Amino acid sequence: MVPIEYYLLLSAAVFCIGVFGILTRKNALLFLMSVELLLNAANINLVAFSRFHGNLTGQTFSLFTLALAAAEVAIGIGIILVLYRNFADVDVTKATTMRW
Amino acid sequence: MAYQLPGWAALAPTLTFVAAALVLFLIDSIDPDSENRALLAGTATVGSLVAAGFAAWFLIAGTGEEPFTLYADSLVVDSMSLFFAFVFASVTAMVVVASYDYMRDHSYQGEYYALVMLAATGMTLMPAANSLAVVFISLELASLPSYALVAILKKNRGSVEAGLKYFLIGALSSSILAYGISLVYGVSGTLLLPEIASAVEIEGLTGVLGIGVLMILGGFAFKTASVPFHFWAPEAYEGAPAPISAFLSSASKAAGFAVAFRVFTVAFPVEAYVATIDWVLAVQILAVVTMTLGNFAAATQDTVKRMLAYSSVGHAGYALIALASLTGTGSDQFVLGGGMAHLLVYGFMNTGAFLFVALAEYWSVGRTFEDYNGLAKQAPFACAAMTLFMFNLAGLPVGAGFMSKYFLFAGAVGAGFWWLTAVGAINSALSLYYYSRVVKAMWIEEPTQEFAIESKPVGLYAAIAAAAVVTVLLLPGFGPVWAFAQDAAAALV
Amino acid sequence: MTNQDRGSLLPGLAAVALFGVLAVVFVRASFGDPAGGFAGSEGVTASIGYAMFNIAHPDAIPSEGFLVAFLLIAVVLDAALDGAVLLARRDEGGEITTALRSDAAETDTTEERVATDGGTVDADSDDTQEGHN
Amino acid sequence: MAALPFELAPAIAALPFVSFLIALLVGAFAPRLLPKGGAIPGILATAGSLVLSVWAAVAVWNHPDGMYHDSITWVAGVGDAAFDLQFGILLDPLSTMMLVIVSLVAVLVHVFSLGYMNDEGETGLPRYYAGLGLFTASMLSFVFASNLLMAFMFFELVGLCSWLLIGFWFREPGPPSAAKKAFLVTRFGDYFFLVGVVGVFATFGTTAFVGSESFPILADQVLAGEGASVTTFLGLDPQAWFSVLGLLILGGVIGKSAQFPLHTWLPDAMEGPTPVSALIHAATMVAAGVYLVARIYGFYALLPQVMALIALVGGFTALFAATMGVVKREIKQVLAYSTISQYGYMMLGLGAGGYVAATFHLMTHAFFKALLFLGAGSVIIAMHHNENMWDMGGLKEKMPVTYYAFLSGSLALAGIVPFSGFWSKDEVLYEALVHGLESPILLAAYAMGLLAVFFTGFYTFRMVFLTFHGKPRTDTARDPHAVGWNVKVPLVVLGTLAAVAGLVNMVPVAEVTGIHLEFLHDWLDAGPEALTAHHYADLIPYASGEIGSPLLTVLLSAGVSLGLALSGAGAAWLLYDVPEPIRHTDRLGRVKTVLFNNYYQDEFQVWLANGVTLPLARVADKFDQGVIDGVVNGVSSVSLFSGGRIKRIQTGVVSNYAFLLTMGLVVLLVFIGVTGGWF
Repeated sequence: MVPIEYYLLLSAAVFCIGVFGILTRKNALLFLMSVELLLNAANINLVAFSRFHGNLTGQTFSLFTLALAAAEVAIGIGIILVLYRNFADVDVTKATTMRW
Repeated sequence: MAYQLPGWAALAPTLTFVAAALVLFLIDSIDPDSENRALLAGTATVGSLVAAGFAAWFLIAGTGEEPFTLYADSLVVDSMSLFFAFVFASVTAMVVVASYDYMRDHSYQGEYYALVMLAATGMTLMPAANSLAVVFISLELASLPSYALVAILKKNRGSVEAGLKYFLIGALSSSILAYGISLVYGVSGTLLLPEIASAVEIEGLTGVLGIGVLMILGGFAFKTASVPFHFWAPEAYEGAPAPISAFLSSASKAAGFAVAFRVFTVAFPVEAYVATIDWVLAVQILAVVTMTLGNFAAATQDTVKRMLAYSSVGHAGYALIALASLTGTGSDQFVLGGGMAHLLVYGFMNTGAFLFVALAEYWSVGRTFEDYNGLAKQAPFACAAMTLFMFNLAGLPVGAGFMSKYFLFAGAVGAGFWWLTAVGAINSALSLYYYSRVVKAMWIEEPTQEFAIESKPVGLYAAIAAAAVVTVLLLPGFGPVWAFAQDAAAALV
Repeated sequence: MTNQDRGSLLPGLAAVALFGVLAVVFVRASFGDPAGGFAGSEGVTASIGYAMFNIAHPDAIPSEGFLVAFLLIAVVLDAALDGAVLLARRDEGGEITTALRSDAAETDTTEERVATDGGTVDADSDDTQEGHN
Repeated sequence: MAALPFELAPAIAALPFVSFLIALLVGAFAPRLLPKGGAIPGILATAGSLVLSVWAAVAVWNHPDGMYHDSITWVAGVGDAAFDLQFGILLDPLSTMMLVIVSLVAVLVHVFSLGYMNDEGETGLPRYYAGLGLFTASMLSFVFASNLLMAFMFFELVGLCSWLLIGFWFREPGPPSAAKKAFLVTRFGDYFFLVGVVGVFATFGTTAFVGSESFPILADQVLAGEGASVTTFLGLDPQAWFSVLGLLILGGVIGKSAQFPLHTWLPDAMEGPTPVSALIHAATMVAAGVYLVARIYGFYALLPQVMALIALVGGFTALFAATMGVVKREIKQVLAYSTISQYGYMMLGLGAGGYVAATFHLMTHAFFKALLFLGAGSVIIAMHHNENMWDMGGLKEKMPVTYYAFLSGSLALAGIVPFSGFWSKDEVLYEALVHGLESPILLAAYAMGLLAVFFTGFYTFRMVFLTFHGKPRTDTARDPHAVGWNVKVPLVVLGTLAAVAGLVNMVPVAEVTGIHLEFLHDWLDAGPEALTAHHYADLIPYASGEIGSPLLTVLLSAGVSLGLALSGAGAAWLLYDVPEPIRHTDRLGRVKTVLFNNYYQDEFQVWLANGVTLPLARVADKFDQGVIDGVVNGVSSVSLFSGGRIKRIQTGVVSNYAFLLTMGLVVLLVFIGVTGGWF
């Protein structure tokens, strides 16, 4: 059986790749995809630990996390649409009318 | 003899909000182009007032004295969750009443009120959550409608930009929260808060658990707009429609604190964690940084709404003192109660202040301090109320803002964290500077422009008046507030 | 669309640093022995079903109840849908046109002013009264 | 069932509050119905307060307990760390005396305002009288507050009223900024006070002033090693922790009573209307700080280090401010620095263990300084609101009532026998001397206070001579505006009081003749046991010394201070009581010319004035304007500047936010991880 630490490292890697994407990409859609990575890193943990602890709490919760990710993307797409209509771009670094 | 209500009836405030949202959906789907603002705003107002009524009734009747646990322990209704339900419902009521005028020519009336109701549903569930699963989902339920509400002025660049930033930082923060939850689950094997406290084996897993705890703290810090998770707040509060700014900075922030209070006191008790995972220390750092950054940045703003936004960040720092002063001893109840009482009072005074900004936007007064010059000549009542809110936010003894801040500070000193109080007091001194700028502009300066104030909108005036009256009345009436806040805190420690 | 999608890679160092911290902690963590599979004769899928609806079944794999979470998710999806449609819908002159249309480079032809006044007005708007930023 | 005057005690504060409401509401909705812009309700209300205060004082005197104390619980304590918050009224000799002073000065200032504001055709009168009413109500409530928290709340409210009233002429540039400065500087002190109040609650569980459960009594018991223990913080022993609390409360006192280094707001506050200066910035609000120390004297008397600090601050402020008074041009500026200096004397008296002496000086000062401000107001009316003394001169003949009243106040201020200021200032200095003989710190404070007497005499009579003597130097001074009865009556009343109020406590005379003349001492000794003067005297941590015999000490002390006051006044007489006084401050480089041409009669005194006094005064003034004021302004600009830097991290680019957020999380993880030993 694969030791639990390997799953943890995998999830940490996925999480940090997601964070990397958020920090270095300007495209809002890529931002959304990176958020998906972040949530799925959590799901890896949940499923792995569910097996580790021998209860289904984690697995069931991971299903809810997936549903939430979908809901978040729905709202995100909506916001990106209005962003595009107002700024004619989906570059998240363009919208800087408010600062300081 | 007495008829025993079923257990789920204890969730009445939440259920009322859901029902109001469904009724609004129904109205909206029957007549999608409905211009009947009174019906929509009225439904939402009735919903929030009924919810507030339920919460108050349960509180007074002592429903929460023996905590109810419901649905396989995933929810708990006690005096603390009811106390906060009352806070959210009162703020929501003021916000929807004010929105009646603010959103007067706007499309999407039905959706607007429905989303407010749904966000309020999420908020009322947050302090009642007894499982990290429910914590996460109810937090999302409070957040997702808020993203849409912030961006609802779809042709206004500020509103859209605010929505974008709020959403992006929110998505990142909620992912961090989810990851933290997964790590805590990994160490403890359960998501139920009381069981986490008992099941955790610290041996060998301190680091994993510690990362989990701090990531959960980060998720809540986003909700409460605490540094460094606060970056969305100044923009979101500035860009959003002002009633939504009021809603977010008062109710949503209080919800974040409520859930943080419960999770950290129940699942991660201080005594067991102080040596290895000193989250109290982390919260102390956050509190000091948040207070200082919020107040210092607020002092240099040119626009009133953004000043209020930063001041709201500063106030998050004050409320964090309640969490930062926990020691696991007898003083916990006092300081937590102080934090809760402060959040209640803050709910009224801060909502009132943002609603005054809403009124100014309604009149197209402009947004800088200079634009407010001489406004008191045209609208003395509203300006008097705004003056009251400003002085209360600064902690002058003209309303309950003084009392609650005083009790919070007293609790921190009582717990031995006098230096947190000292930082808070210095920041309060600075805050007076920028609050008094508003007062000075309104009452003392000469007008620089002609105001085109044709009407005095009833809804906005009613909401502002309600906030002002309650803020003042809570000064003599602070006794009951304090008693309820102490009960609520006693439910946790 | 964006000409330059990639920003500076420098901020990515924060992600690397985060990975460093996580990896150090995870590698050094010593988990005990795993529980060794699931107890209970029902299948995983069936057990998840029981867990979602708080059904106590003697043979199910143990799990906490998720009925509240399930109901809440329903409300969340409802809210998300409502919010997404609200934002994506385009209305010109009161007529609601197709949501999620792809020709997003449109210019706003409506002269209708925004009723309320949320954020900073954009610089080239004709709103002269509020020149401050 | 308490006696009727006690039952009516809440009305003492409620009456001015009603006048505030009348001025505010009627003024806002039906200004025409308001007689004299709100002055009449204000006069009636404060007169009512005066009557009730006097009645309460008489009742306190006749009461077997010597006090009246009643309170209602406002927020009841819940839970383990329970404490109650109470609102209460405490009437004892000290508070009733203060009530009489405040309401008396308030009545007179209201009457005077008829002449100063109404007759001068000011606009916004309802706002003015509303401010005065609210101020009087808050001040009276502060005076009879029965616990520290209630006192703090009204302490804040009087600050708020001061802000409103200083900024009354908001259309000019000066007053709003002065108002803001006054508010912020006093608030800065008040936040220390707030922390102190919180600390007192956390330590003792009560903030009551009186009763067996009051915090001074508890502190006394703890230090004496009897009674219940209390919670202390910072790992300090009770003595040290109580000193910290005392210092925190002292922060509020120093701000409100304009002591060094938080005194800078008071001279600026002179931008307000002159009657406001008389009421708030001379007689009452500024006294709140000193009164507070006297109110909880039982607590301070336990803390020798804090007492010594109070004395030092007081002595230094007395000297520092007095030297600055010497170089001011505007009549109100001189009075402002003089006020700071005189409150320094009170602090010196309190710090030196002279409870009665300081209270005595508080009383006489309230009368003669209110008088001087009102007199200055009368002069300002006459001079068409020109305050520059160099434009005056020769007003003696034109306005004799003002002149003689002002002279009475000046003699009292300078401390010339037998005017009131002599007796009280002498007693303060005497207390500092006898205790200072055993304590070098107090002796230093005494020396500064003594030196300040000379400067006081000098600036006081410089002011009198420049204003009233010599030849008129401008056309306005040749033909001044007439003043009415409503200006003269308050001047006459206060002029009489300034002359005779000192007779209530003639300590030197009592020592010499053996006749019992210390009536104020008896009065302050009549209250409940724990609040009496001799109880405080028992607690005082100082030993007394004497020079030769007690009688000799008294006479020496009185003689030296009187001699210094007379020589200061004499120097002013030589330099300024001439038909065409010269700006000696501007001629420092030409001392010789001055010496040869004008003042060869008495080179020594002129040298003293020109060679020592004026340079010293100028240095002090420079220090105040440049350094102290600079620091106060600097703190605020540094805050604003760093605020301006801090907000720059909010770049507006959301990717940067995500970066900072991630970095914040990483730093937090590493920090907590290292402290928790995860790695």
